[in-house]
Amino acid sequence: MAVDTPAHTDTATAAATTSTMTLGKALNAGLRQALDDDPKVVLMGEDIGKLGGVFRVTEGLQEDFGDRRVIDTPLAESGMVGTAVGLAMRGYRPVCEIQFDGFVYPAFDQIVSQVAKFRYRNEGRVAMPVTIRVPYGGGIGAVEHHSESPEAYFAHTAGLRVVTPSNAADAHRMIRQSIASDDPVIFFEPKRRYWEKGDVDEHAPLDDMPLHRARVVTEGTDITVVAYGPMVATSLEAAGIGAEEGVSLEVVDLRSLSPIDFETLEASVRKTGRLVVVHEAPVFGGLGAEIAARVTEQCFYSLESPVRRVGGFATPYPAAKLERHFLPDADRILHEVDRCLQP
Amino acid sequence: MAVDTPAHTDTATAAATTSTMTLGKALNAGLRQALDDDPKVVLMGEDIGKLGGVFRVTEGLQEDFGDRRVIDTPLAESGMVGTAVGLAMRGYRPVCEIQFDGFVYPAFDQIVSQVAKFRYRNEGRVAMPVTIRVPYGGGIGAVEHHSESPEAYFAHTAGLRVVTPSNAADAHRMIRQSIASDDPVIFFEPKRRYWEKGDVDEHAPLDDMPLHRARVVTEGTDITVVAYGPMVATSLEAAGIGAEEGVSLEVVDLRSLSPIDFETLEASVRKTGRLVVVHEAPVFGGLGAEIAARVTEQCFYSLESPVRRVGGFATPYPAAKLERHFLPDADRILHEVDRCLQP
Amino acid sequence: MAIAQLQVPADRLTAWAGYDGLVQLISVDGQRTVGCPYWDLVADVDALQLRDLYRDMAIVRRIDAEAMALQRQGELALWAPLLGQEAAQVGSARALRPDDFAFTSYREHGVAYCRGVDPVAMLRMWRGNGLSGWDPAAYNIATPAIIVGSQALHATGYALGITLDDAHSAALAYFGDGATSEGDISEALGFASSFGVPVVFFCQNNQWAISEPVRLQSHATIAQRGQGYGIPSVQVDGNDVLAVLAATRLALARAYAGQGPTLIEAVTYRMGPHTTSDDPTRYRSHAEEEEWRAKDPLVRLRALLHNEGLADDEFEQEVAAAAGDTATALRLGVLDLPNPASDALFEHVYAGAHPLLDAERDAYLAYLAESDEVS
Amino acid sequence: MAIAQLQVPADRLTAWAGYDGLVQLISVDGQRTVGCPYWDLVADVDALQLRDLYRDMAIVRRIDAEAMALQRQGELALWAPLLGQEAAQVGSARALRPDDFAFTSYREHGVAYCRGVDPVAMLRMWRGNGLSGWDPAAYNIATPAIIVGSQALHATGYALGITLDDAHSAALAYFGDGATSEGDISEALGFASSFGVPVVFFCQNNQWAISEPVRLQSHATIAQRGQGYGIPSVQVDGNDVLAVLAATRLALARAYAGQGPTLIEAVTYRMGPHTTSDDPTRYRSHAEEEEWRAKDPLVRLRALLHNEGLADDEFEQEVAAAAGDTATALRLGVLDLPNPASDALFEHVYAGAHPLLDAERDAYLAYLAESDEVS
Ligand SMILES: Cc1ncc(C[n+]2csc(CCOP(=O)(O)OP(=O)(O)O)c2C)c(N)n1
Ligand SMILES: Cc1ncc(C[n+]2csc(CCOP(=O)(O)OP(=O)(O)O)c2C)c(N)n1
Ligand SMILES: [Mg+2]
Ligand SMILES: [Mg+2]
Repeated sequence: MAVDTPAHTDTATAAATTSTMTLGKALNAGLRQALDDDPKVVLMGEDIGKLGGVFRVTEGLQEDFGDRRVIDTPLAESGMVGTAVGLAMRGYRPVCEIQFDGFVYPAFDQIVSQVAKFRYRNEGRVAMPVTIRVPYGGGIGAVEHHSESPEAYFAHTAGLRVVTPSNAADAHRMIRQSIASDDPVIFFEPKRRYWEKGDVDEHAPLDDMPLHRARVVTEGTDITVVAYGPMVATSLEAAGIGAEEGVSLEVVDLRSLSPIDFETLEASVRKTGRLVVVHEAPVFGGLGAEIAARVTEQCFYSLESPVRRVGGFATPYPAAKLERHFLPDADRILHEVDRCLQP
Repeated sequence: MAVDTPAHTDTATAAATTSTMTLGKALNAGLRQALDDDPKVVLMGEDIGKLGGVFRVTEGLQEDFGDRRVIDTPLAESGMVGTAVGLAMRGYRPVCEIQFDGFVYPAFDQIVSQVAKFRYRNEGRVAMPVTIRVPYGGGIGAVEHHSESPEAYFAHTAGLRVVTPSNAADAHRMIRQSIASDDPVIFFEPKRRYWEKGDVDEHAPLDDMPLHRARVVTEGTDITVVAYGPMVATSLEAAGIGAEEGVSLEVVDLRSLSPIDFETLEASVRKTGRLVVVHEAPVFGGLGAEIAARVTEQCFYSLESPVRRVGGFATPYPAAKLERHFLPDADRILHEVDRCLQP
Repeated sequence: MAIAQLQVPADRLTAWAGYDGLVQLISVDGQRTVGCPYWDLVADVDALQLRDLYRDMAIVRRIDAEAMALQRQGELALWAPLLGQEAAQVGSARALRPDDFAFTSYREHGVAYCRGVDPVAMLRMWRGNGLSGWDPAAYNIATPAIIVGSQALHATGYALGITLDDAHSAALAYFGDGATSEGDISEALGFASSFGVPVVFFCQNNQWAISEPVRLQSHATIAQRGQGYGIPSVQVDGNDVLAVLAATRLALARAYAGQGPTLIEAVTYRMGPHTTSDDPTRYRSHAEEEEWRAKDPLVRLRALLHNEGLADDEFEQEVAAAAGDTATALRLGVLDLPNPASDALFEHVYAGAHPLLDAERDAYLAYLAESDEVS
Repeated sequence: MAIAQLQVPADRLTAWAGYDGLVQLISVDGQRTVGCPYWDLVADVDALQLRDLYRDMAIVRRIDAEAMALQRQGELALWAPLLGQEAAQVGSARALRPDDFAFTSYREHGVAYCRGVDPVAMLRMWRGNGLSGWDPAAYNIATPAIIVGSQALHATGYALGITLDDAHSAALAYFGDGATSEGDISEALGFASSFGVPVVFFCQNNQWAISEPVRLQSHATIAQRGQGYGIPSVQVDGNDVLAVLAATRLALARAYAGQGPTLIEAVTYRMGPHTTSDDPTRYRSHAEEEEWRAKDPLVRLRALLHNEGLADDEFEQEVAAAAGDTATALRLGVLDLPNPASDALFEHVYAGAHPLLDAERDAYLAYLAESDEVS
């Protein structure tokens, strides 16, 4: 491993301004800031160095921080995550990039049996501050294994935190919070939103919005629609159409999938009396089931109709020309909204 | 690989009698019958040959069928399952044994990305009749990774069937049905029930009870308790105590976890108006969420109280001396039953 | 256009001991090399067959170029070009008999071509019309594996099936240099070695795994890796079609004879980008690309043919015409591929009945019909 | 009781080329071998130190025997005995410096002992009182890995951290012969080779992985496996404590000097069952067990000490007493281990706040309190 002299970027002196950037660039800036803030942060992944990752999320970082901070690993996901575990034991804060959602499974054992369980096994004596970044979801016309939504597997795994931003500002804040967390975080990036722009205040304090908090994105009165990651924009689109048609949707962006901020969500449902859950993953056994089950249990007597779920079907992710049928869109969301409103 | 001349056991001439055997022995007899019935059936696993598996489920089978039918594999679960995929492509029906639940994760990629998706990818041109046997669940005082209940991961994976017997007769029938199925089946064996006895009719026709059907084990009127695998016995115990206390529990044994026989379950809930779901896996994101969500959606106006779930906590499986707190028992089930009845 | 099968004599097999040098039969300037102990394995390859090999390689290159063009024109979502790897793919695939079975990754269009797969069927997946394009059993080649390394285990299992059938054929597993880092490749080598099954591991070391050079994966050669499992392993010049054919024939003959697995490292170069989404200028030098351009496998075989007076203008025109016809048919066929019907989404998930999926399909199709009425 | 560290001269390191033979310094009958080029690496081991090594091995064997007894008496749920592997474990662990870090599987009680872990802490996990027993950072040894092979990657990552710290220490990864089939071991070898990090892979080839003989895992030696990754690898007599010490010292010296990973295959034998749940008579012969009993590592070292007049009755009594004291303390300590409180179930899942888990804990503890009132 060659030693590069890292050219630290000086963010501290920059003025605290808000700038517009894509979600992908916001992640890049957040990673840069994390590398700047803590010398123990190292990035690891396939093709994250010179190439800057296949989505360019790590673009320029190896050049600026050197190949001891931004490390291209051999092509092996279990190897990458298992190595990150050892780095964490040595006091580092590794941030792994899994190239696409479908390639996280070779690392499943190291994630589920090691990353998630290390602290518990060692009764708090060993911390596992590992962040695993996973671009996920469909809608980009990709070949097989490039459009998976595996979040339910990880949310069901105790010991992990699972989060996903839906916009640039959250991407920037949440990636830094995840890296700073002493718990392992599976950080799902909504790949089809990488190019969507938003305002980011790079110097906003980290603690103004805790990592596990959900956010009401649009207030509404008739029904709550809860979504996360790529489906937040789709739900907002549905809310827009709904508004034109005289239906008032309250959209909640979950942000954290484990733990889930049921406080915020249930407050919304108690107000609207109805809930639709949206995600890309297959409905059967998906995270929507947990949301529906728990909200129903807690808000049983406030619910005016059963919680409905919109999501993928009980099929593998299909070929690109079929994905528009698989993926929830505003119409399908509104269809379920209608069913809730006129049961 | 040495060639043994297989000493076929002649079951065809035996009289159709019912005999009492343990669940483990019933699996052994079912595997034996499958090996007898179809020369394309091969068993693969770690230590399944001379040792007969660590639970002795394959005891005597290598001796009788030879080491070309009952194959000890190198110590690698991804290798075992990936090799089974290739065998299936060559026309075989491999039956893999994963030694303990916690060792299925190294094979997760081959299961989720290959076994589950092969047929779909190839548009029905390739069948994947692979059965993967996984002893699962806790209650045996084991060390870490030996008491996991990972069924929700697989149930959320389209392309797989997931089943689990709760008694000897089902074990015998369902293992043969799973092997005969042209779909891949994840076959979860309730390891702490291996030694429980039941009546098995080894010559019962296979089609009298389809693999995906749930079964009402005890009829009741006040509330439905749905469970599967190891928790069926626990639920029956609760029903017994309930009966003494004047509460009538209807216990449903799910048997198939993907697909789920909601027809049978919903019929029961429509009758009782209440439902408690029981499993060992952590409640959060567990299969109970899907059951609660769907039953609520379908039976919203028949439900007199919200569906309640009893299961493990959002912790890794704990040390042996703590597992009695983690595992649902009859008391915890009855506690939730009470909460449903007196909301 | 299959290359006839040479019967490798039994003593030739037992003489196998892994060859230490790089197997090269045609030098970079198109001369036959002397002294390499693999010549006997291609002694039967006459002028006609050499020309067949050249034609295959030229057509395969043309298919690749047409696919690149189709992608650039927006007719394919993505393409992984094989440019530069024609000799490795044609030389190995032409060594196969019909009852052998090939398992490939996403770049082995040349192998699929040699197995008889219609190029239109190959492009179907890349156009997004399906997740694959052909019936594996019809051509004895699996559809592409995208999870890097996964297919080597499938090949090993298939080979185990061959052994259990007491058959005399082989499985051929293709994978890249990057793939050698994945645990699945190691487990495949281990299982194959342990079971002694008839599988040939054919690694196209094209120097790059996207942006990662092969030295990042390991400090030893890939052939050495195989030896670590007790698997006879050899390095061949992957841009030399005869060397590849010879080494593959020997490996297959070992497999047929029950002598277990072999590993072949074909040293070649990915002359194009990783896929149409890639930009190699970010990570490799023009000089390196030029260095390998000089070793172009087609140029080399053409030079041999010319040096030996086996190719004239007429032949070249014939080949160009054949390649052109293939490309035209490919373009027409691809543009003509029927879009999948919406209910195809729900087909072939399960062989048996599945009430949940049926209900989902019915509900969705009803919803679609309803929306159609509305709109 | 740490063995003093020999400074391995730099030219000794560059002279490393992997030793072809089996490194053996003490013959089975307790004589020093001649001609093995590893003697210089233990030239400093004097009578006192030889006796220290013997004492370590005897105590470790006694700990193991006591644990077996405790399990048979129902005081432990399970135990994985190390019987027969004392030389491999003590010889390697005594080569470590305090700032090196060991990663083990479930059988390396001898390693944990040498790192200073209290035997009572070792047995805590096997009694079911916790999932582990000590603070890894306090002794620089991780708690046991039960997922076969997983720990080799952790060691490699830790070694990468050493490199990033510009430190001069090493990680030592212990694993078994069976583990070599797992993809994780291969990936660890690959990453270590690629990164050139200071990790020593120490494989105890004890001939068996539960019921599977080592030949089922591979047809080559495990040392050969390492060479396939370009990692210098050596086979040592794992029942010869000096050979193990010498080879580990050399490997560590390479690591400290920035020369990257080394693999050591210690050829030894699991004289007992896989665990207390196992019945080896089902799969291996008495004759085989007898054959290896003759190579018992303790008997061998004792023979050397006697042959060289380094041990007398007094010494043996001292060792027996020390072992006995350790066993007594162990038994008392184990029986005295406090049972975990019910709320320990919910501790240490997360470092930060977790509302769901808090709610679950509160509800469960309330339920427990309620049930207590009722009953
Ligand atoms: C398990 C997995 N991880 C990552 C990827 C993403 N990926 C696709 S191709 C590739 C590089 C493969 O390199 P190599 O094996 O050398 O084959 P080549 O592309 O050169 O033919 C990577 C990293 C993948 N498809 N599967
Ligand atoms: C991933 C995984 N698969 C299977 C097991 C079950 N298992 C525990 S120990 C063992 C054998 C290990 O053999 P080896 O590596 O030689 O170590 P030894 O027990 O001989 O010390 C097996 C199969 C496991 N613990 N982890
Ligand atoms: Mg490559
Ligand atoms: Mg062993």
